[in-house]
Amino acid sequence: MLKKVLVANRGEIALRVIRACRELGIRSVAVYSTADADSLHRLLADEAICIGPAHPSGSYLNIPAIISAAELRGADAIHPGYGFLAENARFAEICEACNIKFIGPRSETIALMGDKVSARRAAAEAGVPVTPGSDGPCRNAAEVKHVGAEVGYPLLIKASAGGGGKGMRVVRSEGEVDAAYTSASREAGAAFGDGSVYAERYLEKLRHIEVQVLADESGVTAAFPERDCSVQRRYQKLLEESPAPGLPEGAREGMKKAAASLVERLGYTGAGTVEFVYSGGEFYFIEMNTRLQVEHPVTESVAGVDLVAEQLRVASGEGLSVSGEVPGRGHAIEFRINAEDPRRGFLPQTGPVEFYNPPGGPGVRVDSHLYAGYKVSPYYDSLLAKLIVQAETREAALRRGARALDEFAISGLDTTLPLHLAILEDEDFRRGGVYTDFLAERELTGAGAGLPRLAAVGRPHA
Amino acid sequence: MLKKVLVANRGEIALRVIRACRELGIRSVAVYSTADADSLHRLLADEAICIGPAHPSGSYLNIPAIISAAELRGADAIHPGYGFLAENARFAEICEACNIKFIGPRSETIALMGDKVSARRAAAEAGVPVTPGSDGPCRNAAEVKHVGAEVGYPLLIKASAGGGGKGMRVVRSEGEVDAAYTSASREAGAAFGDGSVYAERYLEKLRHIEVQVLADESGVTAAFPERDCSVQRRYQKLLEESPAPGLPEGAREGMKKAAASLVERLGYTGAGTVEFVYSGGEFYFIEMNTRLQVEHPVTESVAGVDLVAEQLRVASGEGLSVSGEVPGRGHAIEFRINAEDPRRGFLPQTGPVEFYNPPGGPGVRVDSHLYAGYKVSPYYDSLLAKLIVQAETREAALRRGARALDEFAISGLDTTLPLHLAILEDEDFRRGGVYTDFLAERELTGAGAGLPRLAAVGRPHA
Amino acid sequence: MNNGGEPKGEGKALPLDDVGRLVELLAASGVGEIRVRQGELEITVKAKPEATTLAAAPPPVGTTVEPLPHAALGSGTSSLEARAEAPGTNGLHAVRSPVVGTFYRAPAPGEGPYVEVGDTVRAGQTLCIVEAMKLMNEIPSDVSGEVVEVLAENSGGVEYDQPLFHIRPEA
Amino acid sequence: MNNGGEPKGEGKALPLDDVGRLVELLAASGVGEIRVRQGELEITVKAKPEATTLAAAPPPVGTTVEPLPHAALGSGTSSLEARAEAPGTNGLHAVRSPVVGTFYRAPAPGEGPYVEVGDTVRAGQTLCIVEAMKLMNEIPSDVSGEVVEVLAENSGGVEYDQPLFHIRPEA
Repeated sequence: MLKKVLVANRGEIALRVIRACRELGIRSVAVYSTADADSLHRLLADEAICIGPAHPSGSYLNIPAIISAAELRGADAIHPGYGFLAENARFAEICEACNIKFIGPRSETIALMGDKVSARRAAAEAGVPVTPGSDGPCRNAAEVKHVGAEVGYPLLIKASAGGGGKGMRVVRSEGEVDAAYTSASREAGAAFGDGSVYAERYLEKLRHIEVQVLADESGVTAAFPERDCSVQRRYQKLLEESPAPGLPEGAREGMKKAAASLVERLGYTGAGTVEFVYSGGEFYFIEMNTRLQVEHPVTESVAGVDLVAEQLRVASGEGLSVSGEVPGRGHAIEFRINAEDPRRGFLPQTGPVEFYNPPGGPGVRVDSHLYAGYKVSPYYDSLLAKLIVQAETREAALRRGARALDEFAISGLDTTLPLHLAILEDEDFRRGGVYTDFLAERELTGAGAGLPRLAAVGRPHA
Repeated sequence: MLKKVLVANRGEIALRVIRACRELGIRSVAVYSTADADSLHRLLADEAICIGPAHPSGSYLNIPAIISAAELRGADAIHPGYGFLAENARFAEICEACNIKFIGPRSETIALMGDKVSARRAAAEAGVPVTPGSDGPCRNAAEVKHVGAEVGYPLLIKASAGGGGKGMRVVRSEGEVDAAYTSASREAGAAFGDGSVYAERYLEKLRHIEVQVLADESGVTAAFPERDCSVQRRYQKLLEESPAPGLPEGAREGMKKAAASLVERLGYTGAGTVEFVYSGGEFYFIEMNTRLQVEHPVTESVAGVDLVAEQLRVASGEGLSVSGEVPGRGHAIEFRINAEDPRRGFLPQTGPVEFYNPPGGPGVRVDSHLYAGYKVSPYYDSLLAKLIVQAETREAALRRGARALDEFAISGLDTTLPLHLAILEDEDFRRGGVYTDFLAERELTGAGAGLPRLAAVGRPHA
Repeated sequence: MNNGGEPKGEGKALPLDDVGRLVELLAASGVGEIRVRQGELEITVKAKPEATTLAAAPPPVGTTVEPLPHAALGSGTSSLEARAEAPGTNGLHAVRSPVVGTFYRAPAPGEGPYVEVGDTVRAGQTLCIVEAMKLMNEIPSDVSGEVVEVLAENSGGVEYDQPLFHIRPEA
Repeated sequence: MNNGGEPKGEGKALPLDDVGRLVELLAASGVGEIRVRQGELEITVKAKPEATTLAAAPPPVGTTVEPLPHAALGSGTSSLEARAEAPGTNGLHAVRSPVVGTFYRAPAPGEGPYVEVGDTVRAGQTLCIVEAMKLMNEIPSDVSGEVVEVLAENSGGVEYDQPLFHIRPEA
């Protein structure tokens, strides 16, 4: 087993990794920026070291500082969490070169799956359905038109190096191709330093479904019950659940088998997620995330498996504790509580948390770095807490979610808590199987909708 | 389904019931004393009503005030929680007379099982092993000597109406009987208004094992994996786990079957617990608690069943969602966090909670009414929080428990948190199967033993 | 934002200009407190504590938790709200309900109320009935004086400790 | 981190310039309080409570939360502790490490240290090396003055922002 792991992250995910380390008897080293001196990840780790200033480029993204901290403290591995350096192939390579185990797949795998075009090709080679479209990058508008002639319009032009909707254009007819190609390529070049784009059929009413996988170094793999992450806002997931409501058994099975076959073909190690779109009864590969995801607790709740502990075991050269298709029990939902005001365009909120009351009781899990008095800083992402509820049925999980959100109080700043309560009251959502445009299509943020009762307590004059 | 339930309790158990009501769509009415005006149970219930002064005799034990509150608010049922009026047969009877559903068994059942002599008899009639001893009360010292001659010494003299060790005497030889009989009877009379006592064989190295049961009105019953509650201090449970470590399969099965047969014979309804002592490979009935118990979450965690929801369903005339021997998964442990200083004879602590950080992450459940700023009052019992951890194996649950205790911070007053960490470090406890004298026999309360790290944060000068 | 220490000055003029400059300095700088003492003179300038929003939030440690519960209620069902008003009703005494139950102003249906606003009552005189579990609890006044206001609604529910009447005690 | 103000004492007029300098110092430094007393003169300047680490600390409303974040460390690994000590080191300037790494006082093994206590250094002069990932980072002094103390151990690890030297700046 690993002896000492440096956690190259902050917030709730740093806590998550520190917890798993402690349960396995591994010493943990927290790194923190000067803005995070009072953060729980610093306080709860076995050791802590300040690596740079508040701005992430000088601290949580500062590769030399992190490697140097790992060497100083004698860490034999680094867990990157998610975000920051988690999918940075160069960072993984440097770790390997410095004889520090990077907790994740090999750097080549990260690089391969980080490029959308090569990832698509790898998926296709593993027999995983990909959206009909170009085989590789489209070098000019004419190649996009070829694709259009073959698979039909509307088309979606996407950046090879892309993510977050940048360098992405919907093209409804051949006449729109030239302008869209030029602007997408320019935007991709500006955002990622790589202007290459590719084209695929644009699917409209779609759901985002993904499969969590694990693999160890001896080639044993495991695929978990699928997660439905269709409730999004501008490609940012807000609520995830498992299993996906109302999905045909064949699609479920198909996605799990596809994910397992991709992982096997890649010689993957560690935890990863294979993401699909599901539309019109068919599923297609979108991308693979070669890291732990924010929503991993949903899977932990239904499967009863500690995914971070599995990551640590695999990184230690030990075998997985599960394999094949891991069964689930009941239904789990995760709510992301962000420091954003859903009534004002999700404007990020900062400042001190005054009253803090996380929910408790049966079937409730909270992963959060908050405490009363904690100051939410403007330097990092807005995720404050993840609330995960689990129950025997989806209906019971929805009720438990509403109950838990209702007693979740974070006063002093606006959060997505009321939005989640409004989502739970929405009829389409309750029925299950909403599309990714669910939030764009409705006004769930009206004043007074789903105000948690204790949050109101904290702000009596509001 | 019931429409509105009045919760005749306070603290974490009132919250527990309010949560279950909300998840089932039942309105909840909190009652509170003037000392509890700022308590979460008042704030989180759908309605709240002040029923009396701080002292429980005027509020939480004030039957007319509670019934009057239920009538005023139109509650169709009362959930008594545990303690206070939960095993008061007269209260149950008054509820029945007022056409308010008492959530628990019939008042006769409460009365029958509340008397230790009649409970023993009922158990024996159901074929449940009872400790060898007198058939009924011993009317004089001579009858105790008869029992001694029959079953051997040492003997235990116990109050029929007893509990909490009052009116209890160990007799090591016939010569000690006269004095012990007189003093036990006098003490029982003073404590319970009923001086009758009985005698049974005194078992020494014993474990406290209990079986949670459920029964609905149509006679369907369910028995859950046993709980081991041997870690006690002066008959107060401090830590409970399920399943009981190292128990022979035959004993497990035997206790579950015995519990089910008693419940069937009693025509029991609702939730209850059949308590046994386990000694020298044999188990014997001690008593039955005709209510929800503090440690019920241990069973909820291993069985995946919401016991309070089941109580509410049964009280609504619906059927149980489980039956027979309910299987468990993994291992669960509950730690009672009390406002008591284990280093000073468990001296109760009162005052405001300054910093409060309940643990989070996977496999962790917290049931508590605390928040930062909450004032612990001297009027009620010292239970502040219940921490329940669950994992696939006992070993993993122990590690998870240590991890969670370590991040549990309650500053401003002393608690049993460090004692629990010390228990988890004890070799005998780790091996499993300790006897009820476990805590009496060792010094786990020495300064510095198992100090949770964040609790230290809250008290920098300690 | 206030100054403290009223320095006696013994004939010397108060250095108000100095204090003013200190206050300006404080306000401009965002500093929390300035104190200057020279010989017998001491000047202290402190920033106003940012307590307003804080105190409204639940946790207040060891201090006025009062405002919290009221806001929580929303529904206006609590006696505490009325209690919070009390300090404003100068010199009035509140007679509170000693039990949970239903409030009746008259001894029986169809009869006139025990007391009306403007009546003078003696300590011990029955003001109303609060019925709990069919038991009619006569509630006496605990002071002598004039009935100024009836605070509960006839036939409505009252909580323990809820104010029922405001009485202006005899001088 | 430092105090300023050389209070004049005796004089009749209040030393407001000195106070002003203290306030500026306080605001710029992030220090919680400055108090100067000389003879009969005493000047105290405190930061607004919520501006310091205080507000970052857990809840205690209205009481001294100050020690909390520092105390949290226990292990003594943080630059914050050194920083907390700073207010005691009157008039001294701390040169801090801009990187995480290993602290070396000499350019190479076997050679003498760049500077010794008592040396006078110029701004820009190399004081030490902090090695990170085999890269030797020469750390220059950011002030001119006298080396008063070496705060880190040779060949030991240093954090970002950890004080390495105390320099008494030239007047």
